[in-house]
Amino acid sequence: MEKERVKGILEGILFAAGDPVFLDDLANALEISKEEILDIINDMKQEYNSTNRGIMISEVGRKIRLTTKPDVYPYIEKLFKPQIRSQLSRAALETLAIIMFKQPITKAEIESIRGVNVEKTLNSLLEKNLICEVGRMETPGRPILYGTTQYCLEYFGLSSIEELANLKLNEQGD
Amino acid sequence: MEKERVKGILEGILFAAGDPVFLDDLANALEISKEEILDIINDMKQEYNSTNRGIMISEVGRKIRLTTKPDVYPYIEKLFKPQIRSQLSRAALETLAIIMFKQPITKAEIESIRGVNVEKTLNSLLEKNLICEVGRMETPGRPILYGTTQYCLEYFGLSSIEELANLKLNEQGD
Amino acid sequence: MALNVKLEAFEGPLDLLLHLIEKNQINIYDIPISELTDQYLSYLEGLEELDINLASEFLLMAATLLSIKSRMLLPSIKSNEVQQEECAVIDEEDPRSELVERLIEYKKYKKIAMILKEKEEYESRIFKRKPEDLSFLYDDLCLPEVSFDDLISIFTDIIRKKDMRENVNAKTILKEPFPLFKRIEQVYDIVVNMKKVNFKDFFSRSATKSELIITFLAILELIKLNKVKVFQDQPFGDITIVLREEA
Repeated sequence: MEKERVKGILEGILFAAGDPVFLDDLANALEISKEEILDIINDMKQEYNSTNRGIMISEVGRKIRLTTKPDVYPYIEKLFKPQIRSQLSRAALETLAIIMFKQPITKAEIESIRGVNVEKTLNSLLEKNLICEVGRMETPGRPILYGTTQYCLEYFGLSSIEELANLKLNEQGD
Repeated sequence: MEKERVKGILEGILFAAGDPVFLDDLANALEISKEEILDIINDMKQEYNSTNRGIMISEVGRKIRLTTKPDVYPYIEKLFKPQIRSQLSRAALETLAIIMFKQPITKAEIESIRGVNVEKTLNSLLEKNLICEVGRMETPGRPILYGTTQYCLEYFGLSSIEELANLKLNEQGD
Repeated sequence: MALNVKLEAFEGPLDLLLHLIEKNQINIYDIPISELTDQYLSYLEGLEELDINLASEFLLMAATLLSIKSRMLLPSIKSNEVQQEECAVIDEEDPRSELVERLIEYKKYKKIAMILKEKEEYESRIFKRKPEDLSFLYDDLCLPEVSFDDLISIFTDIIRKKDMRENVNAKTILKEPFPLFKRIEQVYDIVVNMKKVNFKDFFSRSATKSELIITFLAILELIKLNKVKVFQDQPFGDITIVLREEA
């Protein structure tokens, strides 16, 4: 396939995915080698550097992703300020609540419940030591499973995860 | 602000937003006129046309959005197996077409054009948020008047109903 | 005439009439009403069974056609010279004119509906991006103000919101929310942790229908795999799930 066309397809795939995509998966979908893809991604990095672009491509581990360029954030902030303010206090809490009652849970599952990309929120909760990685799911891609930390449980007055499991079932029943 | 920079910021904002963003909000955030933005968006449309791009920009109603290009679909399908949304029935499409061009319109008027009862179809369109009640007619019985929603334009990817009218006229031309 | 098409294939009597007009290559402005009426009626007769709800609209049109036909048969008051032109021109006197107007208008919307269908198909092949959670721009999560009860109510809220959102079309790609094998693991873990679980506790009211189904399948699968067993103390009593000790 023509190189320029590969760039277009890569951009489309990464855009639709939202999350980082494994290099291997991209290679499979496009039926070209990983080396070729990496080569093309290097080209794309240059192109995204241009002033008229607001997004960029980068590698995280063995995954490739598209993200907003940091210098656009002031405008995003300005545009979404009212919405962010109102969703703000809840956004992080919603994610935390989902993890608490559905743990162990993957990022994809949280996102399917909340309908938004929660990558940055997860990082912030990890930083605050409210959640932690509790394992990996044994599926392709081995996604990380998140759970609440002992600190978080104690904070909310729970002695252990069993107590939560108990509570969870009672709460969810009628 | 330099035009190329505006393009970059627009791309970044629309990328982060995911959903279509009101033209007015973009104009406010960038502190330039709506006309200038529309002008720049037209430029961007040309640029996204290039083979090495997999996304495109379009107007839906009074909103602007970024989406993948349709020709990337086979690859996205291969990689993510996206759920195909259910399509509208012919009855729903015909009813919508009438409401689009004759709004605000009552159920009785729609029925006299289609020659069939449209109660169920209207309910399903209301549920899908494609139409809404826009008022009542000041006649005996005060029948409900229906109109299409902004979401309806987004659903069909239409910039406006006029766009559709033009399309139709062109078709009739040949 | 082969009548192998079902009534349901048509969106209504006007649609059926347009079909007959197109099939017979009739000039819509000069409909041979008697011929069309015969075809329309024989079409309705050819149907083995009539769904009364659906058919009433078709029967109403049959009555209209017959009425037009009878009016066409009435001797014209006009002189012979004008009568010849009359066939090609629709004026107020023509009993067919109202029907023709309706057909033309309906045809217009039928055409727009087809364009909408194309647009819909096009849209189904393009994707939006999942919106970014932008709350990190104002990172001030303040725990001291939050209680455990708050978390519970937040959780039930979002699950409810999610159900509402799922009713609306979204073209964002969201990953399969609840793979069966994952739910099997979860259910198993819960049973392992709690030793004994009430069956109905697995089915929260707030869960989506697909989640409920997946959970049910997961329990069945675990029973089949001999990982858990279920028992019921009395008929219609609560069903309890317990861990089957490994041999």
